[in-house]
Order: sequence, then structure tokens, then C-alpha cells
Amino acid sequence: MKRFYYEEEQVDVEEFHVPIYRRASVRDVVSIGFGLFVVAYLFIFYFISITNTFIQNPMDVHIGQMFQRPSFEHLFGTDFLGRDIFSRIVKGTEAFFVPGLLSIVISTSFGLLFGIVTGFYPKILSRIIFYFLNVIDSIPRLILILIIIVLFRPSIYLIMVFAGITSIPKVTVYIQSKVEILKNQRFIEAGKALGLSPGSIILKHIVWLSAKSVLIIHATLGMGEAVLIETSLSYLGFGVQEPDPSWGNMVAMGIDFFFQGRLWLSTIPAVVILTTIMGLYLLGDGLNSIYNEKVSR
Amino acid sequence: MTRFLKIIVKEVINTFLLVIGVSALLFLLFNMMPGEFLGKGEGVRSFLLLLKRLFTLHFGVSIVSGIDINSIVFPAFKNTLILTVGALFISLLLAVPIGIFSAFRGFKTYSWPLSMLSYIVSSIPVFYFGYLVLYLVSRYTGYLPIYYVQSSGKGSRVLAYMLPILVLGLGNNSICEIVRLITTELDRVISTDYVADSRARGESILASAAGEGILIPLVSIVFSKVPFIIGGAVIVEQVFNWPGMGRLAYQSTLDRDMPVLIVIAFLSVLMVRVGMIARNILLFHLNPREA
Amino acid sequence: MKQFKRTVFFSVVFILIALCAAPLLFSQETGGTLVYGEYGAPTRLVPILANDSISIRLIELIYGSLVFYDSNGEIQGDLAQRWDIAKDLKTVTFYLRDDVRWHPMPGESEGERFTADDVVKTFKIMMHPNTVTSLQSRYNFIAAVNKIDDYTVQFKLRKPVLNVLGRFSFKILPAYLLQGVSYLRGDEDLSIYKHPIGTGPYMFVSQKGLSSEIVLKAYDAYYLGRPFIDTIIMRPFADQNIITQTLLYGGIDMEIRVPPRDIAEIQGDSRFELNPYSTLSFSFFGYNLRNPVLAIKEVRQAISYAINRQEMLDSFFEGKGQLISGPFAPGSWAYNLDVKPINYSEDMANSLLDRAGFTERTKGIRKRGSYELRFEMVVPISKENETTKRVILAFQNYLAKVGIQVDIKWLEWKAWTEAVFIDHEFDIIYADWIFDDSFDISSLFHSREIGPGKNNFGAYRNPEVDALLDEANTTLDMEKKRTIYRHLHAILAEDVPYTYLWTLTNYAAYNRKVRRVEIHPTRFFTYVREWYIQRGGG
Amino acid sequence: MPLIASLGGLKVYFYDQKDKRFIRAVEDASLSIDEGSVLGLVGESGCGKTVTALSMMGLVDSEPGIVGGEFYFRPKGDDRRSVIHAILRGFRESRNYRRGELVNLFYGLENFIEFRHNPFTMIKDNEKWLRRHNRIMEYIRGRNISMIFQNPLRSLNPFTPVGAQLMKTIGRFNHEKDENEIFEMAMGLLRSTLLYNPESIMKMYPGSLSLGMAQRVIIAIALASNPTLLIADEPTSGLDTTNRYRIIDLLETIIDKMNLTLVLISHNIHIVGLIATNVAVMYAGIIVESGGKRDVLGKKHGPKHPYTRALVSSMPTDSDIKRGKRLRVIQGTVPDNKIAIRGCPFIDRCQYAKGKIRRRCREKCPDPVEVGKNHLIRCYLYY
Repeated sequence: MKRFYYEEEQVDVEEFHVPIYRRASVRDVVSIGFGLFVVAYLFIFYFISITNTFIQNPMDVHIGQMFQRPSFEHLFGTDFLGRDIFSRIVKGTEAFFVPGLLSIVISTSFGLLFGIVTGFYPKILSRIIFYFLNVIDSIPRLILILIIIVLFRPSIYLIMVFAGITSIPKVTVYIQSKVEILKNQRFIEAGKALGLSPGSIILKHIVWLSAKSVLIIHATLGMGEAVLIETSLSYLGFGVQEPDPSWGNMVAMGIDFFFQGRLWLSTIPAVVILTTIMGLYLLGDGLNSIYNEKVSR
Repeated sequence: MTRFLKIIVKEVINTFLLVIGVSALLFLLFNMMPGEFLGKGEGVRSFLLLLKRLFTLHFGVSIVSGIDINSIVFPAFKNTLILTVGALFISLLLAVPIGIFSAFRGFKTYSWPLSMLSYIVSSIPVFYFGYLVLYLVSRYTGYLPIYYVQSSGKGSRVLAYMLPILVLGLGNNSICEIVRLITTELDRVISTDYVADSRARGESILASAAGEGILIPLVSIVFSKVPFIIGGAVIVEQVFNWPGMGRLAYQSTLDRDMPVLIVIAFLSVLMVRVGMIARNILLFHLNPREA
Repeated sequence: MKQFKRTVFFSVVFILIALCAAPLLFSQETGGTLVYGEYGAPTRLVPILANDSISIRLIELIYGSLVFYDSNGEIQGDLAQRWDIAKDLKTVTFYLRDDVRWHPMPGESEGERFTADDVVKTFKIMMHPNTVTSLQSRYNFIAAVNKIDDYTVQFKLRKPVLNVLGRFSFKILPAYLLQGVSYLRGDEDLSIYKHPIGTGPYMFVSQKGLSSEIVLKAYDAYYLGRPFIDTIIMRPFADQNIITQTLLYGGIDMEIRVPPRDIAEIQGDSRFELNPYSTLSFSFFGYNLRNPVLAIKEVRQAISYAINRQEMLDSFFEGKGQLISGPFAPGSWAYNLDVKPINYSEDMANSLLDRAGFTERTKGIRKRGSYELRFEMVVPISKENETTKRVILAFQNYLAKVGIQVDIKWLEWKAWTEAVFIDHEFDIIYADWIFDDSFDISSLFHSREIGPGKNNFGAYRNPEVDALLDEANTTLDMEKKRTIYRHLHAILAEDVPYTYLWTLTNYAAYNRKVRRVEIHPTRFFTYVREWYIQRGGG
Repeated sequence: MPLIASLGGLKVYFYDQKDKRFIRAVEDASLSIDEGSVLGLVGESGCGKTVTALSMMGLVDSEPGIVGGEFYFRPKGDDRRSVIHAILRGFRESRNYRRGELVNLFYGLENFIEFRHNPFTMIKDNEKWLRRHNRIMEYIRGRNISMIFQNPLRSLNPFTPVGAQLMKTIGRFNHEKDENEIFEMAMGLLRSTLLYNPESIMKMYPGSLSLGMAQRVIIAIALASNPTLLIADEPTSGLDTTNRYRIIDLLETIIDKMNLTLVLISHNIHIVGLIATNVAVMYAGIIVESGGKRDVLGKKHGPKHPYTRALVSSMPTDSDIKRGKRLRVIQGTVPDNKIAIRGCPFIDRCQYAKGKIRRRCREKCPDPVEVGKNHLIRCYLYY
């Protein structure tokens, strides 16, 4: 494949030019673009489903019009009870939107707290903290959630609180490695020399300047995981229950008609789940390579 | 060699402590369960009882079916182990070549669609992906690859084993993570001086960059994926009727059968910690600087 | 005259066919394996404790009972050879067979002998207050049992009961394995939990863990003749949809209950046979009359009018069933045909609700003063009855149209039984009752059956119904009992303690190679001795 | 002495995506290397000397990379046939791919490149070219030419012990030898690079080596495949002074012992002056002066080219320091290699470019002119 290079006329290059972000390669642009598209339609769906202006009522049943093909009146057709699939998908975002944010807030805030504490006071304190984090980290997340379900028969919010708790270790590791690197950087020592209070140093320099990127990346990846958890649980029958719509239980309901050839009933929600998870993941991935942070796993 | 032993001893102690921590957490949750049942006791005595039962590997009786938990859990543990290791193998088998390919080819002609494909395939929700594969295979090959079909019914034995492993390996977004990690690590290593130097000596780039670029990131990520794969197994076993720990966990959640769940959690933690030990030992072996 | 000739001709042809078919009929071959699929796993293979249908079917294969109903409804002796009922109908003596042996323990070649002690021990354990079982209410008409000699046992009854023999179909447990056990709660560490021992046609061989298949082998020394099929394998499935597909692909030979939507697919396939069997059970929406609003008859009637049952039956069950108007199986002697099922009319429902005073509507829910037409419906979670979910959601939608809001609460089986039968924390439930052989509905509607653990969960109290029920239970005259039941049918239809929906005809599907299959409505395998597998496959 | 390699008109461009402009790393570099000689390639940093070395080794991957020139090289006997076969692959007619025993490794370069002017555009199929070139260089790299890089510690694979790397390289080139023979050869090599306890060094990881030791190991590894031409890119700049001279002595002994040809690249003219037989001075991608050491740096009639003269005078020798002479600095900076240079690149900083000559210097870059026996200078002063 021949590469084409072409040079404009003599152009005097402006003197001072320091690239703040590494110039985004095509790959990053594509992934961030797709990610933003997904985030956009999530917000739109959430907004519509709260004000439920545009969509029909996702709950009302028309037994006469079951299994209808996608038509103008029902954008995605109707399901096994004649309910409009499109409005159920829009309403489905409500199932994981706020719980997802809840889980991100929990994992990010505690992760940040533990990360900084272990970063700055390495010795005994961090060993204890890391011990507890390892305990949480070693139980597979879905099994821990199943145990929680057996105990408290929780709503999706409590489940997401635990999902948030289980991803605290990941954030702590990010932040701690960031703090380790920055701790003995020049400008931190300079700050101390200038007599800045340690609090302000931590907050302003470490948290805001550099940890910001790690947190944003974790927020997007965290939201992706939240979607995955909520839909898997609803599929298994533990998360959001009928008649409230959730992408997971829509797939579950569609599965029963899979072997009669009515594939699209569970294909549509599955595709929506796929694009959402992929979009969020790519967004996190793109942002990560733009900020060029070494997100160590 | 002594440093090697020191590492192993440190890891085993660490695992032992962690497992006790996990059992304490499980015991706490266990006692919060409403209603009254056998294993529930008050205070430290019953916790020690639970620990004794867990560590001596005979787990008592399930409150729902009265069947001895050992006879249920161990065959299930074996099946889930097969599934997990198989899935890890499949993920690696696919992710490593794609990662290397896109690291070398960069973002040009046909490396981009390949890594995008790996993103799409690994983002397909596992529960739907399982059914889709099941439906397609049964439609076009005439066999229904369900675990039981092969044990005494018609249908190919290999297919029934392969499909759940394939689905768990492909789905469960493990591939895209490995691909991304290898691409970034390999890029970084290729641009280092020692790879250029070894190229000048005539060695192939891949040979010289493989050590730090592929092996180390691979080892560090593969074993940290074990908990996610066990999680994914819960769903895949449900779809393919694979009698593993995942399905047992699902069934006991439905029956509110806490003792079985506790044992499953305990064994999963064991699997995860063994993975961690292997990971740290391998990492130490590969990367002397990490002493 | 022509008429006569034609009938003669037909009868001759018929005899000919019968003759040449006869050898075919009676050439039953022994051997072969029957693999049948079940959704979910059995809880306990012990007759007293098990109440889920999966375990009941397996118990029918493993254990024997004193007597049983054969395919055309007569009483046949099983473990009991002869029996006689005293004139005052209050004592029944059974003369047991002396040639029966229990299944051998694993490793031994021959089991213990079956004696009267086993019957006495089983009955004592069953009636013990601490035993966790749902059967006690059915056998509390028996006062006591005592052993006359090794092979005769005598039951003392509290009050004379019509066709009492049908009531002695409970399964017998091996006493020699239950030494020192006076009651069963299910969490003891007994050998019969792991390896059940019975006197039935099939012996328990193995179960490799909760969710793996159970293998049963024909019991050679079975006193009524060794069954034809060598081994029966029960294979649990985690997912209902997979079972039908596994049947179609030859993974299993028989499916107990084919989901309605798969019937068409199996019908089209020549390799399989669909065998409808009515399950002698009816589905209903039950109301908790402790809730003041539901105590109002008009509200319950309005609910019955508001739902379109025929549409639900046709679209969810492909019309495979029959609407009913009362708590009896249609076609049985107790069913009153001239009581018509309530037909669907929304405005009738609205007018009833208006008459009951629920006229104001806030946010689409009807109100009268502080009472609001808002109910909580409790439903057992299980993915398998996807049709249950469709019925409930349709029900919720129908009521929403007439201004009644129904909130659905999903619970597991254990939690659901506790909420409904013990704590009574519910407004409406969707469930179905299975009749035993005697169509006795007193346990459902009699006022003395109200209380924790009893079947009258809705606390329905109607003195007239109580009197009729008592009278029906005591009369020995079949005709009188029939008229009382028909009268009860009319009252209960009008009083609407339940909204009666339909009885479903279940379909069992099995490979053609399985021959002479007779299915018992609830226990399924009662006549398994007759079944055999045609060599040469399907 | 016969030629072992000769580089003609090398042109290496890189491409800046953002500004859509070419970075002219090497404009026109021509060298001729005699067998057994030491060629010193001198120039300020950023003048393209490392890129020249890399392009000789075929390690220039970025686009568009090598866009012009030819590189004739005499491969060892047993590799000759396979190199020629690799060069002629895909070409039916084979014009002057050979000059005597030297073979042009850049043969067929022009088929991969198309030039257009106003505006200046170029189309190069770099992937195909690299695939072809790598196949050719497979027989050259390590076997015939090997290269040493600047920072020794970073050139060793930190994850494998030193010994293993050495033995692997040796093993690659003599398959027939077995394990302990290779071990012996490795020990021999380490001793030949004046390392005193080779056994312990074999087991050590690169992380625990000192700079001097690491450089010696690098040299040992480079010699493992007994190449005929060794390119050393700033071998001494990472070291302190004592090590520096020791390494120079080491290189000198090696060249004599293994009749090796060395190309020593450095920005320090004194180091080059110590052991070089010929010297080439490079400035802004162009070889401005090349020839024997005596002619180029010679005391007798002093360096010829203005830049060489300035370069020599700006580096203080020991005697200068003793006499406390003032350092003389070359005014101005190296021209930006993004802008195409029409005239002589040194024009702004050259004190001789005055009056009439300046006009010629500005129009066109002077072609090399023969001043003494193979002593070329690109300066109008000597036309």
C-alpha cells in the first residue's frame, strides 16, 4: 500500500510549540468518538425515560399485537406480551444509570482516599489497608453479589454499592502508583519547600492535576462494568424484576423464544448492551492513551 | 535459589492469612442471614468450627437438599476448573496473536478491523452469546452441544466440551483487555534501545521484545482475570447446562442455600489465590528487578 | 336392516385387527434405558419430606405403598395382599404380602424383609408433630395404627370415611434404617438421604452431586414382576428451553411437561409422540380476605370480570386447556356444568366497582375514602414458568385498565410458601391446586382450615359452606355427596373466594420407541411397570 | 587497501504529520570505507551521523526513511550468494547491482519511490521496501556488520543474564557447536575485552553491571558473530574519561587482532583523532569534508573546510587548556532540517562566505571537489 507524502511551500514554523496531549492517533479519535456517541445516547435515553415524553408506556400489554416486526409505530417491534420494545429499552437505562453512578462514586472516592493514604504513609497503614482490599478482591465479584442477594434480597442500588466496593482495590492501586511516582517529583518537593500545607499539596497537585485523568478513565470503565453487572443479574432473575424493564431481563425473556426462531426478541437488547459496554470501554481506552497514563493493571 | 523459596513461603503465608480474612468476612455475612439454621452459632466458637470445616475440606450438609456438600461441590469444582483454564487458554490463543499483530502493524490496513473485531466479540454479553452459539451450532450441525447429550445421548462429545469454553474465552471481555495490554506494552518495548541493539545483531524483533513485551504483561494480567472468569462461568454454566460451581451457586442462590454458597465462595477464593501465587512466582522468575 | 349389516361388518373387522395386533401388544421386550428430563433438581427423595413434583415422581418409582388406583380407577393391592373394613367403618386391617424384600443396600445382594413394623414406623414418623411435612392434614382422619403380627397391620379411624381405601396411598419407609429416629426435619445425617431404599419397581443406583443425573435400575426381585425397562435416568436441566431441544436432538427420551409454545414443533416431528394428560389441577387467583377491601364480594367479582381468561388461555397456552367456573376438575362427578364461567366484560367490572363505592380515581387508582384499590401480588421466582410471568403481567395490565393497581413481589419457593401459608403477608396469589383421588376441597374452604400451615390461606369463612362440607365428608351415600358438591360449586362460584381460571392439559412428549405409556395425572410413573422400549429405536 | 563498503548519495527523510513537511535527516552523504581502516564520522549532534549508521544497518523503520542513494558492501564469502539472491529477488533484469566484489544493498530503491515537484510530493511504499530490505539485511546484520549503541546499560536485555545473551548470539552463528564449546567461546570473548572475572559476569543481570563493564560486554556481544565491519555510535560518550580511553585502546587492539574495519561515530573530534585513519565531517546531513586523518585534521596545513576548521578550534585540546586559550565558539545554530536548503548549509555561520563567493554559496550547494589524494571538500573556496 503506497504512502503519500506531500509538502506545502516554505512555512516558517512557529517558535514555541509543546504538545500538551500526545497528538491523538486515528485509533484514539475513533474510540473516543464512538464512546462519546454511546454516552450521548445513554443520557438522552435516561432523560426521555425520566420525563417519559417521547415513548409509549413500556408496561401496557396488548395481547393482540404480540411478536410484531419492527414497524413505524413500534420502532423495535413488540415483545411476547405486545409491549413496545423501544420504549422498554429506553426505560431500561433507568435500571443501571443511577446505581452505576453510585458504584462509581463509591469506588472512586474510597479508592482515592486509600490510594493517597497508602501512597503517602507506606509502612504499616498501607499494609493493613491492602490486606483488607486483597480480601475483597479475591472473592469473584458475581459470587459475592450472589451471597449478598441471598442475605438481604437487595434492590439494584445495594447491589451496585457492593459492586462499587469490589472495584475499590483497582482504583487504589492506580492512585497509589500515581502517588508513588509523583511523591518525589521535583515540583512536589518544591511545594513542600515553599511551605505549602501537605493538604493543599495533595489536593491541588496530585489529585487534581494528574489523578484526574485516572479517575475519569476509571469512571467510564466503571460505568461499563456497572452495565454488565446489572444486566447479568437481571438476566439471572435477581436484579430488576418484571414488569420493570431492564436490558438483562428483556434478553432473559427473549431467550425462551430463541429456539422457535424468534431471535430478535433478545437480540435487540443484547446489541444495545454490546454497543454500550463497548462504547464505554473504548472511551476509557481512548482517554487513557491520550493522557498517556500508564494504567497498570 | 533461596530467594525463590523465600518468595514462595511469603506468598503461602500471605494466602493463608487472606483465606482466613475471607472466611471471617463470609462468616460475618453468614450470621447476618435471617432465619435459623445449622451452621449459625454465636461468637468465636462457631467461627472456629466453620474454619475447621472449611480447612479440613469436609463441609457438612446443605440445608436444602440434605446431601453432603462434599459430594456436590467437588465434581462441580472440577468442572469449573476445566472451564476456567480452558477459557483462559482460548482467550490467550486469540488475544496474543492479535495483540502482536496490531503492535507490529500499528493502525494500518488490516490490523485495525481485527482488534475492533476482538473488541466487539468480547463485549457481547456472555448470556446472549452462549445462546446464540448454541442456536447456530444446533441449527447447522444437527448436534446439540449440551453437556449431558454427550454423556449418554447422541451428539459429539468434543463439541459439548468445547463450546462453553469457547464462549467463556471469547466473551466476558477478557480478549480486548489482553489485546490492548499487549499492544501498548509491545509498542513500548519495541522502541527501547535493547531491542534495537538485538535487531542490529540480527535477532528478530519478536524474539528480543517477547520477554518484557509479551510474557510479563501476559502473566500479570492472565492470573488477575481468574475472578472475572469464575464470575462469567456462573452464567455460561447456566446456559450450557454445565454442572459446575457457577450453576451450583445459581441454584443455591435460588434455594437460599447459604452453606453451599459459602463453600463455593471459599473454593473460588482458593482458585483465585492459587492463581495469584503462580503469578507472583512467575513474575519473580521472569523479572529479576522485582526481587 | 342395512344399519345392522354395517355394524356387524365393522365389528368383524375390528376383531380381526385386534387379533393380529394382539401379538404386537403382548410382545413386550425387556431392556433399554429411558432418559427423561426435568427442570431443576429434586429436593429430597424421602416420601414424607418431599412436596415438589420432581421428587414425587422419583419417589413413585422407588417406594411402594399399601394400595394404589390402577389405570381404570379401581383399587389394587400393592404391599397389601388383602384387606377388610369393619362394619362400623372405623377400623381397617391390611394383610401384607410376605414375599416383599427392601432394595439391597449398595454392595449387598439382597435387602431386608418387608414387615408390618415398616408400616407402623412410617406412619408414626409421618404423624409426629415435629416432622416437617404437608401430608399430616390429609391423614389426620387416622387415629392410630398397631401391628397385629409380622404381616398384618390395623388402622383405627377417628370417623368413618367414604371410599377410605383410596386414602392409604402413602409410601412406606424402611424401619430398619430409621432406628432411633422419631421425626424427620431434613437436615439430619441419614443414609436414606444419600441412598434411598424402597420396595418400588426401581432401585436407586447413583447421584453424583445435586445437579447431576440420577440413575435408577429395575429391581429384579420386585414382587409384582420385574418392569420391562432396565434403567431410568432422571437428568436435571438448568433451563427449560434446553429440555425440548435436547429431546428433539435425542439427548433425552421423554419430557414430562412440554411448554405450550413447543407443542407445535414436537407435533410436527414423527419421531415423537405427544401424550396429553389432564393434571386434575386448576389454576386460580387466590385472595387474602383478611384485607378489608378484598373482603368486599363486589371487588372480587369485579376483578373476575375485568380479566379476559379466554384470550389468555388461547395466546399463552395455545388454547390447551379449559375454563372452569368452580374449584373442581371439569368432567369429574363433582363438577356442576350449569354454572357458567364468568365472561369478560370491562364495563361490568367498572359498574361493580362503582357500586362498591370506589368511584374517585387518583392517578388512575380507584379510591373510597382511605381505602385504595392497590394490592400486592406475591409470585414464586422461577424462570421455568415463563407462561406464569405472562399471565401475571397480563393480569396486572387488565386490572390497571379498570383502575386497580397490582404490585408484583417475586419470592423464592421457600420464602413464597412461608409468606402465603404461614405469615399470610399477601393480597393476591396466582397458584394451582392438585386434587388427590378424593376431590376433597374441605381443606381449602372449611373455616377450621384457617391458620398457619393450613391450606385455607385466604381465611374464607362461610358457615353454610362449612356445614355442607362437613355433611359431604360424613355421608357414605355417593349420590348425596354429589348433589352437595354441585351445590357447593354454585355457592363458591358466586362467592368468588378465588377467581377460577382454567385446568391445563399437560403434554408429555416421548420417543416412539417407548411403548404402552400410561401416565398418572400427578405421580406420572404409577403404571411404569407396563411401559417397555421397542428394540430398534424410534 | 581494497574498499569494503562505499555509501553513495544517501538521502534519508522523515515526515512530520502535523506540519505536513519533510524532516531532511540526511541530505547527501557519501563515504568510502577501506578494509581494516578506522573511519571517524564527526559532526555536531543532530547532523545525521547516527541516521547514516542506522541506514547502513537497515534499521530505519519510520516513514519515508531511506529515499535515495546506494550502499555497496562486500559480504563475507559464504553469505555472498544468498545476499545476491535476496537483492535480485523480484527483478528480472539486473543492471549494476555489483561493483567488483561490492554489492549494492539499496538496489531497486527507486522502484519504490516516485518523486514529483512543485509542490514537492513523494510516494513511497515503505512497507514493501522494508520487507524486501529486511530480507536482504538478514544476512548482513550481525554476520557482516554489527553495531554498538550509545548507552551500554540500555542496550542489554534487562531480563536475561548477560551470559545467556552472549551465548545466544554465539549460538546463532555457529549452529554446529555444542553447549560447552559455546561457553568457552563466550569466556574467550569476555577475556578478549579485558574483563577480569568472566565467570561471575556471565551470571549477572545487566542491572548490576557498571557502565564500563557493560560497554565491554556490548563489544564482546558485537564481536561474537565476527563481523567484518563494526559501527560504533558514540561508544565513549556515556563513559567517564578513564573508561573512555580504555575503551578506545580496547577498540584499537580488537581491530588489529581481528582485522576488523571500524566506523567510529562521535561528536568529539579528539577521540576520533586518536585512532581514526580516515575522517569524514558531517554537517546538516551533508558530508562536507572526507579524507585521510592527516589531510583533514592534519597539523601541516590545517583543516581545509571552514566548518572543520571551526570544529577543531572549538574543541580544547590538553595543550589549549594548559595555555589557557580562550574557547572559540561557532556563532549561530544548526539550520532547521525542516526547511530545504538551496545553498551551502554552513553559509550563515561561515566567516569566509563574504562578497562574491557568498552569492555562489547561496545558489547551489558546492559539489565535492578532489583536493588531495581522495580528500574531498564541498566548498567553493577550493574551486
